[in-house]
Amino acid sequence: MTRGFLINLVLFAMLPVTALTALMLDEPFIITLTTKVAILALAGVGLNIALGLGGLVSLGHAAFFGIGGYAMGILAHHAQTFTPILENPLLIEGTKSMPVIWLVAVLTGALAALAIGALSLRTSGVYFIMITLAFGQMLYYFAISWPAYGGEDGLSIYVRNGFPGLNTLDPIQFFAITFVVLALVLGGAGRFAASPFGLALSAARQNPERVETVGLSPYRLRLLAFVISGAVTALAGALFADLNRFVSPTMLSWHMSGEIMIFVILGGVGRLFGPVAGAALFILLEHILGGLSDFWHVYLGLLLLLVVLFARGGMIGALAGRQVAHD
Amino acid sequence: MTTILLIEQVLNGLQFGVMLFLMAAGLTLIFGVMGLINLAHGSLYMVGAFAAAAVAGATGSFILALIASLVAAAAAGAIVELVVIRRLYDRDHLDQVLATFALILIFSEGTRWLFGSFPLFLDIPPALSGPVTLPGGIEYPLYRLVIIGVGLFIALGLFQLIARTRIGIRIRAGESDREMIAALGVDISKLYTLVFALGAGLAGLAGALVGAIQSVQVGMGEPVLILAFVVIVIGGIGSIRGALVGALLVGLTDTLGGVLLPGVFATFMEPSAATAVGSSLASMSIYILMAAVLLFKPTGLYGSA
Amino acid sequence: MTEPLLRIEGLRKSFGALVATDDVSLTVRPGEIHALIGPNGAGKSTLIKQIAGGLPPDAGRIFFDGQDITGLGTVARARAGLGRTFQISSLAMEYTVLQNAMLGALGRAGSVWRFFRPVMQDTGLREAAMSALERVGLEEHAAQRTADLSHGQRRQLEVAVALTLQPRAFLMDEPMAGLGADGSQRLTGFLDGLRHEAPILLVEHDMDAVFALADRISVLVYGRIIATGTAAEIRANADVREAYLGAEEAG
Amino acid sequence: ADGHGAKVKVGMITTLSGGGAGLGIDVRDGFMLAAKMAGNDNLEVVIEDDQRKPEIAVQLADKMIQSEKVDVMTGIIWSNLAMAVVPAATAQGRFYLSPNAGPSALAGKGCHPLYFNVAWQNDNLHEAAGAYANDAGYANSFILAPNYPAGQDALTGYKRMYEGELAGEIYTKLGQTDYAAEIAQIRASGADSVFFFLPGGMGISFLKQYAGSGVDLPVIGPAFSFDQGILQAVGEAALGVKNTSQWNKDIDNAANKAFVEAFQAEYGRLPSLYASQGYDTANLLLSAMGKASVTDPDAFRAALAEADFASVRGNFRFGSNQHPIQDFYVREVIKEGDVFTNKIIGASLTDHGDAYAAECSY
Amino acid sequence: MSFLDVEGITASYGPSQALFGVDLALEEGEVCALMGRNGMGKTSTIRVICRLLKHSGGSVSLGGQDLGALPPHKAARAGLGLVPEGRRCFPNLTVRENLIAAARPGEWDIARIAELFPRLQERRDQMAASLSGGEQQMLAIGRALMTNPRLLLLDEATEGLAPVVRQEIWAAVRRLKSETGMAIVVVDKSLAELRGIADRAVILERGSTVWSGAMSGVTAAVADQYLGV
Ligand SMILES: Nc1ncnc2c1ncn2[C@@H]1O[C@H](COP(=O)(O)OP(=O)(O)OP(=O)(O)O)[C@@H](O)[C@H]1O
Ligand SMILES: Nc1ncnc2c1ncn2[C@@H]1O[C@H](COP(=O)(O)OP(=O)(O)OP(=O)(O)O)[C@@H](O)[C@H]1O
Ligand SMILES: [Mg+2]
Ligand SMILES: [Mg+2]
Repeated sequence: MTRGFLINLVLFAMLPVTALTALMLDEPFIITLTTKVAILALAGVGLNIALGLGGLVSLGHAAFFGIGGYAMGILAHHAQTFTPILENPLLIEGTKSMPVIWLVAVLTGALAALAIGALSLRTSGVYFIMITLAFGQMLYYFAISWPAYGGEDGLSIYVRNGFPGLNTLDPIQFFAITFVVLALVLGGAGRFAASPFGLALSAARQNPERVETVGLSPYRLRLLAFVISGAVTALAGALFADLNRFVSPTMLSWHMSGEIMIFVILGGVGRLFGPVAGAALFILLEHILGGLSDFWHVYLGLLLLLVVLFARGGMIGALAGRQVAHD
Repeated sequence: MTTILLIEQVLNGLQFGVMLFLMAAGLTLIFGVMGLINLAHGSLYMVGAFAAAAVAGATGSFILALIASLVAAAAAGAIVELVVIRRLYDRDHLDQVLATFALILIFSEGTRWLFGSFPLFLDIPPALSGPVTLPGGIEYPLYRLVIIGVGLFIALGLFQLIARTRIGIRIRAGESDREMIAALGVDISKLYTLVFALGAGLAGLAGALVGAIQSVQVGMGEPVLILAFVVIVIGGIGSIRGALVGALLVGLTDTLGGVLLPGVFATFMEPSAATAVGSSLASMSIYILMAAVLLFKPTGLYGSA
Repeated sequence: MTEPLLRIEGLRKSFGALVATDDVSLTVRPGEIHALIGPNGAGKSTLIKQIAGGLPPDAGRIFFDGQDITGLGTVARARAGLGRTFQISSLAMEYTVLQNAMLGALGRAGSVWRFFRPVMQDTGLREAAMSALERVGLEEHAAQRTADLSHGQRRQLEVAVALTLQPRAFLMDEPMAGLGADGSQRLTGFLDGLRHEAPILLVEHDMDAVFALADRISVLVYGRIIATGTAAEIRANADVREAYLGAEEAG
Repeated sequence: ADGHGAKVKVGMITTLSGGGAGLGIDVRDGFMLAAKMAGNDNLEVVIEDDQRKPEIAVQLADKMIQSEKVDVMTGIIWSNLAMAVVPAATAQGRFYLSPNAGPSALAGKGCHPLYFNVAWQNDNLHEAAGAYANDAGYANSFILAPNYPAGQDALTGYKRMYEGELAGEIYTKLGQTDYAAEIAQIRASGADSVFFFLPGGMGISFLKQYAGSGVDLPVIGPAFSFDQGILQAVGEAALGVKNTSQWNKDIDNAANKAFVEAFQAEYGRLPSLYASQGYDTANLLLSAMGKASVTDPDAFRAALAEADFASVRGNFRFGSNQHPIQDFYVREVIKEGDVFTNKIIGASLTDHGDAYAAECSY
Repeated sequence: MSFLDVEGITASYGPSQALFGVDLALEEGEVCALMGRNGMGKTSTIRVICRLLKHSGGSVSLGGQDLGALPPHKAARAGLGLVPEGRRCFPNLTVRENLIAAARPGEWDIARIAELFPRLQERRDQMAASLSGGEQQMLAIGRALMTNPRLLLLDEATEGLAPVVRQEIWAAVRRLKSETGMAIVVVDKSLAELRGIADRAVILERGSTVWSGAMSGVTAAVADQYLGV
C-alpha cells in the first residue's frame, strides 16, 4: 500500500511540477504537452472504469471521446458563426463556455454509452471487443461522410472556449483547469472502486455467476459502469478538442480507441493511476523518439514490447509489486 | 439494374468474401484455436506481400513469389512466436493486445526502412490475367476465380486439420488448459510455434495473392486486420466454417450494400442526397451487419458459448 | 403438516433427445433437510439449476413461499431468498476470502448502488461476513486470496457465501465434495443445526452425511424420481440399492 | 530596405511515417534541395512528422509557434490536416505556404492574407480533367471518388468543366481495396470514358483490377494516381492512361531542367509532382527573402505575392486569393526503359485560377 | 532406491511456502494413499511430481530417472498419468476428443475405456463442458489411462461419484494394480475405501510428511491424531 501510494503521489505531482518548470523556463509547448498527458490520462481513467474494474474491454471508446470532442466542436462552431443549432421545436444556441460544454459532453457521452452498452453488453469477451468496435466504426464513417460539420476535414474553432475567471488561452491556466478536472475524477474513481458498487462490479468481472447468485444483476452493474466510463471519456474528449481547438473524425477512429487502451495497459490495468503513468510514458516516448529518426516507430515498438514482456501489471505493477486487493 | 448485372454483383460479393476468408483463415487459426489476440496478423500479411513483390521483381516468377511469401511470413511468425508470443499465452488478453500492437509498429516501419515509402509492384502472371466468359455471358477475371478456388481449398484443409486430426484436437485442448495438456505429455509449446507459423504463412500467402490485384504498401495490413476480425467474430470464434460463412456474408453485404443502397434511397430522395446517404450507409454496412448478428447470436453464427 | 416452502410441480427439461428432468415434483418444508440422491448424470444439478434460475425448464412450475417463481431470473430468485452453492466452486478468485463473503452480505443488504463510501469499512457488512466465515471455520483465512486456497477451503467458502445471504431456503449441490473426512463431519454437524434457520435441498453423494441428516430422501434416476422416503425406507429399497448404493452401502 | 538578410525560420510539418509518408518525404526533399541549391544561410528549417494525424499536426503547430518561434510554416500534405493547422497558424500571425493541399474553404471565404497556396486549389486538377474530357470528345463519363470532402470536391470540380452526360456517379468507401462491384457497374453503364479520383493505394488497386477486367474504356484522372512514386507499383496497368497535372519532368524550361537533374543527383530517383511543389515553395520563399524582411509582415507578404521566382512549371502567378494561376497539362503514362513515367501530350487549361477567388476578401 | 522416490521436497506458491519437506516412496505395483486434512499439501505434492509446480529443495525420481530437470510434458512421457483435482476435462472437446488428445500407444485405448466406463461410451460425442460432474470425473480417469502411464496419480478421483461408481473405480484400481503392475498414488477422503486398496500410507500435515508406513498401520488412533476422525 505505502509503496504504491508513494508512486502514485510522485506520478501525480509530476504533472504540475513539469508544467510549472516549463513555465519558468518559458517553454509553453511543454505545458501544452503536459496538458495533453493530463487529458489523455483522463480518457484512460474513463476507460479504466469499464476495463479495469468491470472487465469490459471496449475497443469503441473513441466513440465517446469523439462525441465529447464534437459536443465541444458543434457548440463552439455555432457560437462562433452566430447560428442556432436548432430552431424548431425550441431554440438551442451554441456556446463558448467550458462548463456548459462539459455538461453537454458528459450527458451525450453517457447517453451514447447507455445505448451502445445496453446492446453490446449482451455479448462478452472478444465479441464485446468487436461489437464496441463496430459501433465506434459506424460513428466514424458517419462523421466522415456527414457534410454539416466538415466531414473528414473536421471543425476548427478559432479561439479556445472560456472558463469564468480564467484566461484559457494561457497554456498554464488551461493546464490548471485540466489538472483539477483530472484530480477530481481520479479522486472520484478511487472512491468508486472501493465502494460497494465497485466491489460488486469487480466481482462481476471475475465471476458473473457468483454475483447473480447473491442477487445482483451483472448486466445492470456493467451497464452503469459503462455509462460512467463513457461519460468520463467524453469529458476528456471535450477537453482534448479544446486543447487543439479542433475536432475531426480521427478522434472517433479505432486507432484512438486503441491508443487509449494502450495507455491503460501500459500503466497497469485496473490501477487507479495507471492511465496517468501510461499516457505520460507514451507521450514522452513519442516526443523524444519522434525527433530521432524517420523510423522512430520501430524504437517505440521495441520499447513497448519490453514493457509488456518484463513489466507485469504495467508500469505501476512493476514498480509497486503485486498489489493485495484493496482492503 | 438488370438481372445479369445483379448476378455479376452477387458473384463479386462471393468473390470478395472468399478473398476475405483467405485473409481471415490464418487469424481464425491463431485467434480462435490458440486463443491469442494477434493484432500483428495484418503485418504478417504485409510481410508476405512484400516478400512476393521482392522475389517477383528479382526472378519474374509468380510461383516463386508465392512460395517466398509463404516462407517469409511463416519464418517471421515462428520467430515472433519464439521471441515474444510464447511469453504471453498465460497472460491477460490485454497484454497480448499491447505486445502485438508493438509488433505492428516494428513490422510496418521496419518494412518501410527496408523497402522505402513507395508502394511496390506485384502483378498477376500473364497466364492468369484477363477475363474469361462464364455461362450466361458474364465476363469475369480469371485470377479472381483462382482466388476463389484457393480460398475454398484452404478452408477445407484447415477444417480437416483442426476438426479431424489428432494435432488439431491437441491444439484445441491446449487452448482451454495448457497446463493439463502438458501434464498429459504433449509438447504444447512446439505445437503452438508450428500453428503460429502456419497461421502466419497463410496470412503471407493471402497477402501475396491479394496484393497482386491491390497495392503492396506499408500499412496494407491494417484495414484487412479489422475486416478479418469482423469476419471471424460474425462466424463465431474458433470455427473455420464460421469464418467462411462470415466472410461470404461480409463480402455480399459490402458489395451489394454499395451497389444497391444509393438506388434504394433514390426512390424517395433527390439523387445527390441519395448517393451521399446511401454511400455513407454502405460504408457502415458491415459494422451494422456485425452488430446485428451479435445482438441475435452473442457468440457469432457458429460460436459456442 | 406444515405448508411446504418450496414446491416443484411437473418440471421437465430435455437436451436434444436426452430428457434430463422428467416430470419431477417435490417439496421442501420448513425446518427439514430434503436430500436428493441418484447416479451420476441423473439430473440432480440440472434440477438445482432450474430451481435457482440458471436454466429455464421446458414445462412445469416452481413455487416459493406460495408464489410462482417460474418466470423469474436468477437474480430475482436470489433476492426472494433462495441461496445456492455450486457443485464446482464458483467464487471471485482475485478477491480475499473476506471480500467474497462481503459480496454475499452486500447482496443480502441490497445496498450496492452506493458509489462513494468504502465498502470494506462498513462494519455491519463486515461482521455479517466474518460470522459466516467463522461458522464454516475459515476465519483464520479471511485475508487470504481466494485463488490461494486449497480445493477444500474453497468448498467451505462456497458455503460461507451462501450463509451471508441469510436465505430462506438453501439449494446445496454437493457441499461435502472435496472436504476431508474431518471437514465433512464438521459440516454435517453444522447443517444439522442450519435446518432450523432455513430448510435445505441437499444434493450429496456422501451417504454417511445423507443418512445422518436427511429428514426425507428422494432418489432421482434418469431424470425421474423413483422413490421418496426416510433414510431407513430408502436404504431398504432394492431398486435404489441396485441403481445407486451398490453392494457395500447396503451391507 | 534594411530588412534584407534577416533570418527566416521555417517550420515544416509533414507526413514522414506510416501510410502516405512518401508524399511528405518528397515535399521535404524538394524543399530542402532548393534550400541547399540557394545556399542561403538565413533560411533555417525545422521539420516534424505529423503521422498524418490532425491532432498531432495541431500540437506540432503549437510547438513551432510557441517554442520554436518560427516565422513561416509549410509542409502539410492532406486537406484535413491543413484545415486543422492553417487557420490556427495564420490567426497567430505566421505565414503559411501550402506545398500540397488546397481545400476550397481556405480559397474562398476562409482565405487569409498570410496564407499562400503554392500547389493548386483542390478542384484544379479535376477541372483540368473535365476540360480534357470535352477536348477528347467524351460525352458520357462514369465518375467515381471516395466518400469524403476531397472526393466530393473532385467530382464537383470535374463536373464544373465537363459538358457531357454522366453515365454514373459513385462514391466509394474511403480506403476501399476491392473495386469489382464498381467495375461491373462501369461495364454495364454504357459509358464512353471513366474519371476517377482515388488517391494512394486505392488508385493502384482500382487500376490493376480495371486492367484485368476486360473493360477497355479510356480512363482519366488527376495526376495523384499516376505520379512518379506510385507508377512503378501500378505497372503496365497504367500505360496509356491520361492524367492532368500542372507539372511534369519534361516541361521545357531551364528551372525545371536544373531541378530534375539536381534532384536525381541528390536522391537517386526521379522527382515527383510533390517534390516539384516542395521545390517551388522553397524558391518562392527565397525570392521573398531577397526582397523584404519577415519582421515586416506587410512587405514580406507583398514580396511573396509577386511570386518573383522561376517556377519549374513555367507560368506561375498568384490570384487575388493567393492561390496559383497557372497552366494545366494532359500527361500520358509511358515506359522509358524500365521505368514508368509521364509525357506531356497537350495543354488542358491555360492561365487557370480557381472558382473560389471571388468569395475571398481580406 | 524405490520406483517413485520423493525426498524432502519443499515448494512455494510465490512468496507463500506450501511444502516443507515431503517424503514418499513407492514400488511398482504398489498403491500409496496420500492423506491429510484440507490444505495440508496433498495436491501440491502431486503437482511437484508432475512438474506443474517447481520444487525449491529435495528430489523427485521415477524408475531411477530424475524428474527434477524435466518440463511437464517430458515428465508425463516418462510415465506419469494425472487425474487432477477438479477434473479439468477439456470443456470444448467432445468426450472422444478428450481421450484422443491424451492417447499414447499401449494397452489402454478408447475401446478399453469404453468397457471400463460404459456411460462415457453413451456420451462420446457430447462436449465435456455439458457432462455431469461424475461423468467428467470418469472422463478424467479415462484420459489419464489413455497415456498408458507407469505411475497413476489420482487426486480426489472419486469426488462427486455415486457410491456404486466409486466401488467400480476402486475395483478397477485393484485390477490395474494386480494385472498391470502400475504404481498408484491416491488422494481420497474415504478412509474406509482407502483401506481396501492401499498398501502404504503417507500423511501430511502443514506441508510435511508426519507419518508414513503400511496402510494397516493407520490405526484409529493415528487417524484421530492426524486426520481428525
Ligand atoms: N447443456 C447440456 N447439454 C446436453 N446435455 C446436458 C447438458 N447439461 C447436462 N446434460 C446432461 O444431462 C444429464 C444430467 O446432468 P446433471 O449435471 O444434472 O447430473 P447430476 O445428477 O448432477 O450428476 P452428478 O452427480 O454426476 O453431478 C447428464 O447426462 C448430462 O450429460
Ligand atoms: N495456487 C496457489 N497459490 C497459493 N497458495 C496455494 C495455491 N494452491 C494451494 N495453496 C496453498 O498451499 C497449501 C497446500 O494446498 P494443497 O492444495 O496442496 O492442499 P491439499 O492437501 O490438496 O488440500 P485439499 O484437500 O483441500 O485439496 C494450502 O495452504 C493452500 O492455501
Ligand atoms: Mg451434479
Ligand atoms: Mg487437494
